[in-house]
Amino acid sequence: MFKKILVANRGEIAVRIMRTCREMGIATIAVYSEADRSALHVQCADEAALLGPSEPGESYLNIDKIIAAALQAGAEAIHPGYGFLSENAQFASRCEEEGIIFIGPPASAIKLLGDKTRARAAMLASSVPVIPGMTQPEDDIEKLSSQAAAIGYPVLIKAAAGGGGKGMRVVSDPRDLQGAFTEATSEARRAFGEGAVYLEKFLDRPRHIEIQVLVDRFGQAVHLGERECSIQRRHQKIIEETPSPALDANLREAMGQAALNAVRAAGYVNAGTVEFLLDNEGKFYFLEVNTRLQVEHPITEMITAIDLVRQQIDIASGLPLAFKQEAIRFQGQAIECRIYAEDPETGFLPCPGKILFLKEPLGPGIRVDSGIYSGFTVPTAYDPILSKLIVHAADRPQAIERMRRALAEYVVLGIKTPIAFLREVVGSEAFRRGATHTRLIDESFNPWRPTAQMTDAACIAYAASQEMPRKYQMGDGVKTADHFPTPWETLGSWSL
Amino acid sequence: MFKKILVANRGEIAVRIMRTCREMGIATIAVYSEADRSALHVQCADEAALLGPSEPGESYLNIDKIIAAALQAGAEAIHPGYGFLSENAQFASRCEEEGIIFIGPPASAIKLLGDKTRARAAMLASSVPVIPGMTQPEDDIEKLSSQAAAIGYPVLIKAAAGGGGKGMRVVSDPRDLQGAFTEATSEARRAFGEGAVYLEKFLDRPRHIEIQVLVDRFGQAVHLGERECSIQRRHQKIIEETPSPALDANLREAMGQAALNAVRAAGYVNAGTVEFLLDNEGKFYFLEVNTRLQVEHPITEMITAIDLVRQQIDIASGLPLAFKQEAIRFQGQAIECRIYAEDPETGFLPCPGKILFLKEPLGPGIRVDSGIYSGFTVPTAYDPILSKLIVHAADRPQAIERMRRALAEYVVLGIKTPIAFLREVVGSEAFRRGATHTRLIDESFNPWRPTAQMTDAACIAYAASQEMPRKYQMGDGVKTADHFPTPWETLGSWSL
Amino acid sequence: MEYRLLVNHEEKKLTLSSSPDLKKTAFLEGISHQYELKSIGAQEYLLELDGRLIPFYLACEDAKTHLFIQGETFIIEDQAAARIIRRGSSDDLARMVTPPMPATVIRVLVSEGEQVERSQALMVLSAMKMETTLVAPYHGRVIKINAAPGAQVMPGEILVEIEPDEEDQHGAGTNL
Amino acid sequence: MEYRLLVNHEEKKLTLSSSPDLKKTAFLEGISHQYELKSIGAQEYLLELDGRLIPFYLACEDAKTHLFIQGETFIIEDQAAARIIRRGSSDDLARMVTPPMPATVIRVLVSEGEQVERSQALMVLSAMKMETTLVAPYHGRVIKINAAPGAQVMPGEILVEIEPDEEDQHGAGTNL
Repeated sequence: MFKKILVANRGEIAVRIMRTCREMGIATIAVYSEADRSALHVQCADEAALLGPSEPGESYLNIDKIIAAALQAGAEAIHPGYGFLSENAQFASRCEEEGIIFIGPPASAIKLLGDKTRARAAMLASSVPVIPGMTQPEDDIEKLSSQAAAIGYPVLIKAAAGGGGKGMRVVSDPRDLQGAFTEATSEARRAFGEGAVYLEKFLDRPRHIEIQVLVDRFGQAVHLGERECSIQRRHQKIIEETPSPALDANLREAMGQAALNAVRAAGYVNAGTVEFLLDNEGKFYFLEVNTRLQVEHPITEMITAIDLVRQQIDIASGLPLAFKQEAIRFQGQAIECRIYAEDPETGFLPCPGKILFLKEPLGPGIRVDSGIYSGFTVPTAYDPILSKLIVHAADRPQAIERMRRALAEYVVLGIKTPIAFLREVVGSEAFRRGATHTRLIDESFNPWRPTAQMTDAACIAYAASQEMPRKYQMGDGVKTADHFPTPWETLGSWSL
Repeated sequence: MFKKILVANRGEIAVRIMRTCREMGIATIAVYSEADRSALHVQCADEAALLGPSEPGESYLNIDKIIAAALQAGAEAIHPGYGFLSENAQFASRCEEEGIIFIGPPASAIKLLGDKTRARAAMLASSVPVIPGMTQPEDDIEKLSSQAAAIGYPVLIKAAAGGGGKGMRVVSDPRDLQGAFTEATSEARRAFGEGAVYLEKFLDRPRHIEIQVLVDRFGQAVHLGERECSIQRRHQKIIEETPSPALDANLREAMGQAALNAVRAAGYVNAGTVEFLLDNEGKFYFLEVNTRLQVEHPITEMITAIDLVRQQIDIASGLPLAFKQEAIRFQGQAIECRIYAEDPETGFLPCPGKILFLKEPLGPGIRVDSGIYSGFTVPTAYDPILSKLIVHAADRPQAIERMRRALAEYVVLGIKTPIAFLREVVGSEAFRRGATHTRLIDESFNPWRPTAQMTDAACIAYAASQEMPRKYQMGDGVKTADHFPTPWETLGSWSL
Repeated sequence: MEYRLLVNHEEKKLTLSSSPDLKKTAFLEGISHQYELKSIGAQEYLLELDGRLIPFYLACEDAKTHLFIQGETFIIEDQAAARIIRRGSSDDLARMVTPPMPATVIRVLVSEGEQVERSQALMVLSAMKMETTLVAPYHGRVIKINAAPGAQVMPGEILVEIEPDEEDQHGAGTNL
Repeated sequence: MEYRLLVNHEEKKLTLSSSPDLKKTAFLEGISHQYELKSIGAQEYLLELDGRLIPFYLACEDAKTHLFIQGETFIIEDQAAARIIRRGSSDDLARMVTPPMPATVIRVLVSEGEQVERSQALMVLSAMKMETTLVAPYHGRVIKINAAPGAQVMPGEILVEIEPDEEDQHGAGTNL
């Protein structure tokens, strides 16, 4: 087993990885940028190396600097976390060249799965269902029409050169195909200079379901069930849960097997996540493989009691998987809410700043993976994730109430967070029914304003706190300058 | 379901019960003594009623006052927690008379199980194994000798009028019986004025194993596996775990069935715990039934994902059990450490006082059930339990390392706690082997001194903090009077 | 005392009755509420409002107070001038007649209604065995004296309320 | 600076090199350690000791400091007299020549070696546009002056160190 690991990441995920390292008796090296000198992940490590300025290219994305730090400190392995260099094949290769173990899949698998066309071809060759569609553009309306019939309506016309929704049309009725084709072609030509289009199956309000897999170096592979990640804003997940209310044991097994086929097709090793879209008829389609630890991995840990970071490290160090598929059991329901520094009242714009007060929820079935502390200033340079709140309970209704209780206990003052927003979404009738899809927030919670049932109580609370005699206000707590005015504040009317 | 519950307890267990009530949408009423005006359980409730002075008899043990508070606030039910009135049959009867539901077993079952002789007789009648022994004193050495042979050596001679170890002798060899009998009789006569003795089977370093059961009003009963509670100091548990390293599936099932027989024999309803002693040959003996929620109930919740407080409330409200025995599964390993305000260096003497700083562990597999906060003064009048730290992991070695990591993250300044002591016990070779028994701490960790590997670092840390320029010392945190002297501190040399 | 607050940009007016012996009452939009307040920590409080217990948490930043109560967060701006001592608002503070440390009142040198000059002595206090003098921060008229000789006074308590003259209005509200 | 500490009743002596530009060094029982210290919060610090990062937590109660470091808790008593400002020890504090607020030194009125009387003016500071004077807390001899005109000084910094006369020894150590 490794003696020392460098964690090439920051924030909550770096802290979380270091916790498992500590439990495994492995020393950790943090890396940090100038903006992160006081960050929590630096406090949790055994050693720390400054990479450079806050810009990711000068710090957390700088391969040379990270490799140099690892060599300098004598790290045997690097855990990349998620984001930053975690899916960078060049970084994985470089680690290999330098004799450092990259805790993740081989560079070849990252490369293959990062190329969407090659990945799609590999999946097709391994009988993993992919979204039906054409692989070449077509301008003959007759050929398009027969392709559309083969794919099955509704279909989506997409610009080959496209992006951003330009040249895109949903066609539900064969009679509308001609008109939509003409519009899409001309729109694409105006936007991209060329009008070529192709067809893909259109999925209406699909669910986003992903399967966690573990593959060791000896070809043994298991799946750890699904995660339902359909609740998204700005195309980014914000609430995840497992099991998914949309899966039964049969569908879970079918998707699990498809996920194992997908990673086997790519020569994958270590922890990975196979993402699928699931339509409302129970058909699922391969989307992509995330060749790293997912943000939402804790919900799988809650219902399986398996520590995924420990598995990653064990696999990277060459150990075989210690359990077989049939030993993996799922107990209860887990939900995760991501706590971002962002404002749900302004379309989730990031709001970094200083955390003036922090109190995290505690008690039965609660887990907090946090990268912040009271007094920490959230830097502007990085992803605004602050922490993740995860709950575990016997069943979905209990997990929902537990999440709502925990969110109500979670106090973050000084910056905007979506805590109150999440409480409302989790308590909504649609979420309770399990009727979640990727457009739920856009359709039902945007724009959003807090209900503010406590405004009057807040006014009285504020005013009462101002009237409290200073000597009582000290309570049992630390005496602060708020209570005991410093000479700066009080000497004004003194005769000196 | 109830709309409002009074929680007739304080500290961490009152807080923990209120959390589940909140998740169930049930309003809570806290009761508190004058010593607990600022206690955490008061802050967690929807309403609070002052009972009276700090003495338990004037507050938490005062049936009239608690009943009056419940009636006044319109509580439909009372949860007694553990300790205080939780096993008081008179209190349960009184609730019944006043039309308030007591969340626990019927008064008759509390009464029966609280009377050790009647309980033993009931167990014998239901084929629950009890510690073999005589029920009447005997002064004829011949009869004693044949009784000893029937019980099986080693036997324990006990004074009928006894207590405190007086008149007690362990006899392993039949040839020593006569001499031991003479000694014990005369010692008992000197101590208690009468020399009558009887015999009981002697268990050498037994394990303390208990089985959690749930029984609904319709006679359905399930067991939720065992808890191993062998690590004790001052005859009180301090570390508990489940599963027990001493049980296999067969023994678990046998003990589970015995536990269900035991509670059925007593006409039991609601959550209860059947305590057994387990000898080193795998034989188990009924000890007693705890007719309430146990301190260590969270470890069962961790491995079953079942909320025991929710089950208690559901059963008390008349709901049938929602699951059968075969649906209950045990996942992973859970360990609990009790954090007391006590000093392991002085034989665990209680050390109440003010908590100057508190930081609780977070992250994967950690649960903290706490009754304290930074600035809280732990009252002297009550049991010195502060909180419970519970961990859950895939297997026992991982749970041990997780507990050690979590204990190292747990910061309590201002009062003595056994945190460092617990870290050492959990990391000891005996604990890792699972070779735990009720005398482990007395034999191997008493007296105990901290290893203090960080003394030099502590000196440097202290001195460096004193040299830090004050303006830097403010960091990002709250400015406190430690940094910014108040006029009390600084005006001395001013010319005023 | 009267409060004019901006709560998440919405204006709210309320009045608290401040007699220490009576049950505390807040009047807000025509409704009266009974309340009690307990301080738990430096930033944590427990409010009992019409019989219901509500913990809340406060943090101040510049002129804004962030307040968390029952899962909701509010940003409160106090529209009344410098009612209380707040870190950083030294200009306002310099204009308040309040002791810089716990002290005992020795002599009161002015009476209600009296006109005072800036820097005129108002009250003599004793603290740490030293006598010290509170002076008027600006020209004005004494409208209220809140402490008599022998009283124990604390930082933050306004001991002498002075209505400033026209030309000396800055930073002084009706509550000074 | 030299420290004499009682750590869980065991006596420890150490010396920290305090020149701000050099690598910081601690000498303890014949061994020298490189260290850096960062303040994280009001009671939380991060120590880098010989290349290893060690967070620690402090709380003061009376003359004792409770310190938590890597799972171990220490109670530390500082044997040197009132080296630092500590809440509650007002007797000692009243005897230190330190500014009560951030200020600028205007004039130094004494020189090293000079004999001073109790209450004799030592230094004039400016803060909040007011001039204020630091005076000698007891009779004695000025052994060191730590600030020159123009210097920015902070509460807790000892600006003038005075060795007390025999009859005025109470509470004054060599470091005053």
